[in-house]
Amino acid sequence: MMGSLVSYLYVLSAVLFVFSLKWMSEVKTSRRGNWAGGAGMLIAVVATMIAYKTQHLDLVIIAMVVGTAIGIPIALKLPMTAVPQRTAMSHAFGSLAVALVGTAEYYQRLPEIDTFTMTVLAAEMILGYLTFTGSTIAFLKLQEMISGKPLIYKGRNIVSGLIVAIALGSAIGLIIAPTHPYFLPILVVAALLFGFLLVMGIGGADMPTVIAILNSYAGLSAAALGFVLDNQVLIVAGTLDGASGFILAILMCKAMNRSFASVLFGGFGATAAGQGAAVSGEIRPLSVEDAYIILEGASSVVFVPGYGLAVSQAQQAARELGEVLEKRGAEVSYGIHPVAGRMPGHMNVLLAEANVPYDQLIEAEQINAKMATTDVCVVIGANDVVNPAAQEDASSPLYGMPIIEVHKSRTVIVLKRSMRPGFAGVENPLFFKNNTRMLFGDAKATLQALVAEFAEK
Amino acid sequence: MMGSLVSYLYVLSAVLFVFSLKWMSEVKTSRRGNWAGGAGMLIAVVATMIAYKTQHLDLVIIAMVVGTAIGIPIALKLPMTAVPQRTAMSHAFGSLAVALVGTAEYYQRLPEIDTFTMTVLAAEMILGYLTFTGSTIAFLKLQEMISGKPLIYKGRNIVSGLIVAIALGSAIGLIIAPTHPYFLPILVVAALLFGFLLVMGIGGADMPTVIAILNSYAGLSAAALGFVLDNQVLIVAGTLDGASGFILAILMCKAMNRSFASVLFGGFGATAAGQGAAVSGEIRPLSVEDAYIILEGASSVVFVPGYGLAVSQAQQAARELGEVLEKRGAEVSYGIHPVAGRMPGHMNVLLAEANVPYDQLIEAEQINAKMATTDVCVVIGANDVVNPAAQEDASSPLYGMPIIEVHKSRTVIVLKRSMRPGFAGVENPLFFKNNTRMLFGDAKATLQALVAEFAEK
Amino acid sequence: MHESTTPLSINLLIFLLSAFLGLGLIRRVSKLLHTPLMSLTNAISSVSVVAALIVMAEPKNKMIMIFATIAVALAATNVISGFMITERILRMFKKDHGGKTP
Amino acid sequence: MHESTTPLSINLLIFLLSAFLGLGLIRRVSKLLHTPLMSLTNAISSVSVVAALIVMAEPKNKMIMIFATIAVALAATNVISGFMITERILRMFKKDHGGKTP
Ligand SMILES: NC(=O)c1ccc[n+]([C@@H]2O[C@H](COP(=O)([O-])OP(=O)(O)OC[C@H]3O[C@@H](n4cnc5c(N)ncnc54)[C@H](OP(=O)(O)O)[C@@H]3O)[C@@H](O)[C@H]2O)c1
Ligand SMILES: NC(=O)c1ccc[n+]([C@@H]2O[C@H](COP(=O)([O-])OP(=O)(O)OC[C@H]3O[C@@H](n4cnc5c(N)ncnc54)[C@H](OP(=O)(O)O)[C@@H]3O)[C@@H](O)[C@H]2O)c1
Repeated sequence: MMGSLVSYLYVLSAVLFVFSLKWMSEVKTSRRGNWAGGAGMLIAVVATMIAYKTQHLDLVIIAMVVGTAIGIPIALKLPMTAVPQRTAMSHAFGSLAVALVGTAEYYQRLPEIDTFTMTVLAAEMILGYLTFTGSTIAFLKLQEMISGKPLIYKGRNIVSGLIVAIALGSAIGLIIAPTHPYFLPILVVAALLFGFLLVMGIGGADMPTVIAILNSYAGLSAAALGFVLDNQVLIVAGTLDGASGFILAILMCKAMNRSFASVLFGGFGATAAGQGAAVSGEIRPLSVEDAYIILEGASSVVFVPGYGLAVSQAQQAARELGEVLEKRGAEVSYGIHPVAGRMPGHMNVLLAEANVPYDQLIEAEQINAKMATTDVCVVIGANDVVNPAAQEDASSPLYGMPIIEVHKSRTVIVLKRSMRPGFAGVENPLFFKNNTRMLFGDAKATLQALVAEFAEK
Repeated sequence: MMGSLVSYLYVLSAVLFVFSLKWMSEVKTSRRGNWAGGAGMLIAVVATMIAYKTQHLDLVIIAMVVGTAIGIPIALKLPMTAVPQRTAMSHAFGSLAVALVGTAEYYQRLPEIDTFTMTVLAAEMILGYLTFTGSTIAFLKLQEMISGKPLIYKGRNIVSGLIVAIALGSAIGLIIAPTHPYFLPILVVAALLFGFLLVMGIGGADMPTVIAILNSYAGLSAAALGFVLDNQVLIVAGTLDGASGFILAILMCKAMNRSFASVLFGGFGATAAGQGAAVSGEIRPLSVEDAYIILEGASSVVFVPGYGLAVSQAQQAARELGEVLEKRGAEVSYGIHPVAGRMPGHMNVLLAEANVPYDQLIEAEQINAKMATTDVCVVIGANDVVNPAAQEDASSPLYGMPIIEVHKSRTVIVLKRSMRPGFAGVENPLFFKNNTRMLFGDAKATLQALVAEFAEK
Repeated sequence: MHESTTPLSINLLIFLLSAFLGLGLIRRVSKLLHTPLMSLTNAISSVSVVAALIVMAEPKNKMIMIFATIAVALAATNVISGFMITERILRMFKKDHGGKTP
Repeated sequence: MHESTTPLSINLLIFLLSAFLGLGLIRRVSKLLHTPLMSLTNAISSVSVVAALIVMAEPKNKMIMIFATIAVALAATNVISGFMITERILRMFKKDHGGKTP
């Protein structure tokens, strides 16, 4: 009844994973949380190696060395702007691992597999393989190695439906006749294909949500393996991970005012291509010198960063300008929209990288409360998240999405390269407002030029 | 591997208990939460009766009928002011049940009891029996059938220490020699005695915290039985309950600015008898007519209820006065201190009983923010929770406790019967402030007289 | 569940998960509801009736049977009165003047 | 844990408790930390390395062994890079100008 030492190590590991997430809730304890997670993982691995004495220690060691050799450079060299892509890539890795284990376990158990095990294994393999191709496509799209546009063709729904039917059919086949040699390969191919088509069919703007959902799938597959292998640490850790992806996806949907279902089943319908009322009017471009004069006289400035900040790697330059303004007595803060950039928390990470203290990073609601008394808003490569159509134009696809209300400040300076729309492909009436000035050019170059202006004078 | 139907019923029951607490977090879903809890209990009982076909169905039915026959009248007739006592009493019932089951299980298992089982059983019995006498004393104190004063005598610590030693000693004896006939009776008597002395030694003011801790013990004993009987529904429900008592005790301690340890080990030291700076000055008594005139001219009134409201059952009268004032255009709200009364949430329940809508019940922090702009505060039988010594007098035992800052409003009218101090036994400088008027008399009678004044004019 | 014995480590895991879960859930309960929360958890803690029923299934002697029977009666009292009082208290909470409970 | 099989109902209970717990915990994570949260959970999800190690312990044939070995390597990559990147990101969060991480 007392069980083995190993089983207690598993309990310890599970508890450490719980603490890991608990501590992750605030900055102060977050690093401890990360270490707790690492310790939990180490203990789980060691316990497993003790409990299941492997016949192939050499292979295990080689595999781990290879994994470490690949993992360390990724971790050290990765630019912060590439975090979304790397998350997608690692989901691809993780889900492939899960899928391969599921497949291996299937062959291991043959020829006797009970119905329950086979059902869980089939579900696990479908999830695993579809997450693999899906994450790979997400990676390619985010890395802009393929177009972010949703792949739309006639009969798309029929094709997708057919593939799902094949995948489910072969799963049922496996459950009825686990030893039949054809069902598994069919299942694998169908799942791979489905993942591919699913994510190909989703527009770039939904990619972060898709990644969160795929994260959830990866966790659930691990939990499923836990059921098959009767391993509780897999169940606990996998489920915690599944919950995390799920919640993040929901939060993102809320921040974008989209229904969860519309993303979840996104593969079956194209992202509403931007329409909304046509916007026209005069735009007021600005030179760097004029912008300098406006900023020089401002006593409160709010920076609103968006995806363009990441593209042009302008975080350092933004911080420098902020510091210059602060030294001249202005109050400087950063308004962070929850879905600015390409993943949740993206802007926080980039600005933290540039040494902006995190108490200057203000969430949308709070910064909006201060907008009316703000002298200048500097929009750095943000577009959709400051689009007033979300509040003003009921026909806009963005309508209802919470935004940062820069248009309510006294003056808005928008830093971008052109009049091209943002991720959602929607026109932005902000650019035509009376209090808006457009400062065209690469965000980083523009910011550096502004800093230079201040240095000169 | 699929297990029996009963084991799934247990899982369902555990999940229902989780939902029960989840839904209890807000008023809107709270009734659903209560029903979920009831359903969880019903399922657990039914599943157990299916799984363990009893030889004594007749006895089970008789016991349940008796329990129901006692339970229903308690539930229906209990005045809301007596809720704290009833909680104490039902903890006494529950812990006696747990203790008896533990004892029965001990005899059932004799003569072979492994060390682990015996350890858990011994701990469970100690917790159960001490909670029984402790809760009984708490009940008697709250019902004022015995004095609320802590029982203090010379050598108290030595006696308590001795009894603890005997209880632990006999527990160790049982673990080493489970079949020895004397250890169990000694353990039972020592635990009973310890619970008695523990709570006798604690002052009335700490009674609610003690009840919460005893609640926690009752839950933990149930969880311990779950380990012994290998029953997961007991583990889950017992642990949830244990967590609840624990958190409530901590929240109460915070609200009273006392350390958790000082209450937990309260039995070994008397509650700091109220001292603090001597207070003197002039008090300004008021007649009902004068109070009428003050209230008549007020445009914002905050009622601050305390234990005296419960004693005099003045909740209806308070609501009536509130409505009269509202009809005359005044803004009326109720400032609720977390430890006003004799149990957490006590005031909320009483006022809800009197049909005060719960959005008029404002928590301490928020109401304090409005104090400076409040015309009149009517303190209805509250004392400690409005004692400004908590902020002004570092030598006061209440110093540091968050209070409702009625003294910051323009005029304070205090309804109480005398100048006697409140539960903590500390003098209240509020009564001597320039803006305070004392309106002596039973709270209910006074409020009714005020309502009558308004009706006449 | 009574056919086989679960390893202690698994029960421990269930205990720990429940404890974390309970601490998180209770922390989020509105202060408004602390009294009904106490009566609800009080009722839930009488899940020990399950333990009493198990012991009563095949008692070895009279005394065990009597103890368990008393325990069932006591726990049943708590269950009934606990849930009913909670219901009574919760019915009192109303949002609007004279409005009905939601 | 591998000596005996746990009843499915118990594993289901553990799954459900973990799910409730996870939903509660993640909800409370500050928005500031959503990116490191993603990389952390990404690393944690590679707990599947445990599954790969179990399968690899006594593989019936070469293919199973190869699959499992690849899985270990992939999962190990994620574990290492996941925790390290999270650490790197978290080190960047500073409260004061030029101040050190707490
Ligand atoms: N963060 C998330 O978690 C998340 C999740 C799901 C969806 N999304 C979606 O992603 C979008 C995020 O909005 P956003 O406002 O951050 O970005 P956005 O709407 O995509 O706009 C980015 C803007 O940056 C400009 N830009 C690009 N490169 C630049 C450079 N080098 N210098 C200066 N400007 C540059 C672009 O304009 P030019 O080309 O004219 O320069 C573009 O208009 C939203 O639609 C959101 O719904 C985000
Ligand atoms: N609520 C909880 O969860 C909890 C938990 C732990 C401890 N406590 C303690 O309990 C105390 C609660 O503070 P509190 O301000 O509510 O009460 P309090 O400090 O005990 O004062 C109650 C006051 O009501 C007056 N009173 C009694 N009967 C009355 C009647 N019929 N009509 C009018 N007035 C009457 C009493 O004065 P007269 O005798 O002069 O009338 C007394 O001063 C605090 O010390 C708190 O720490 C509460």
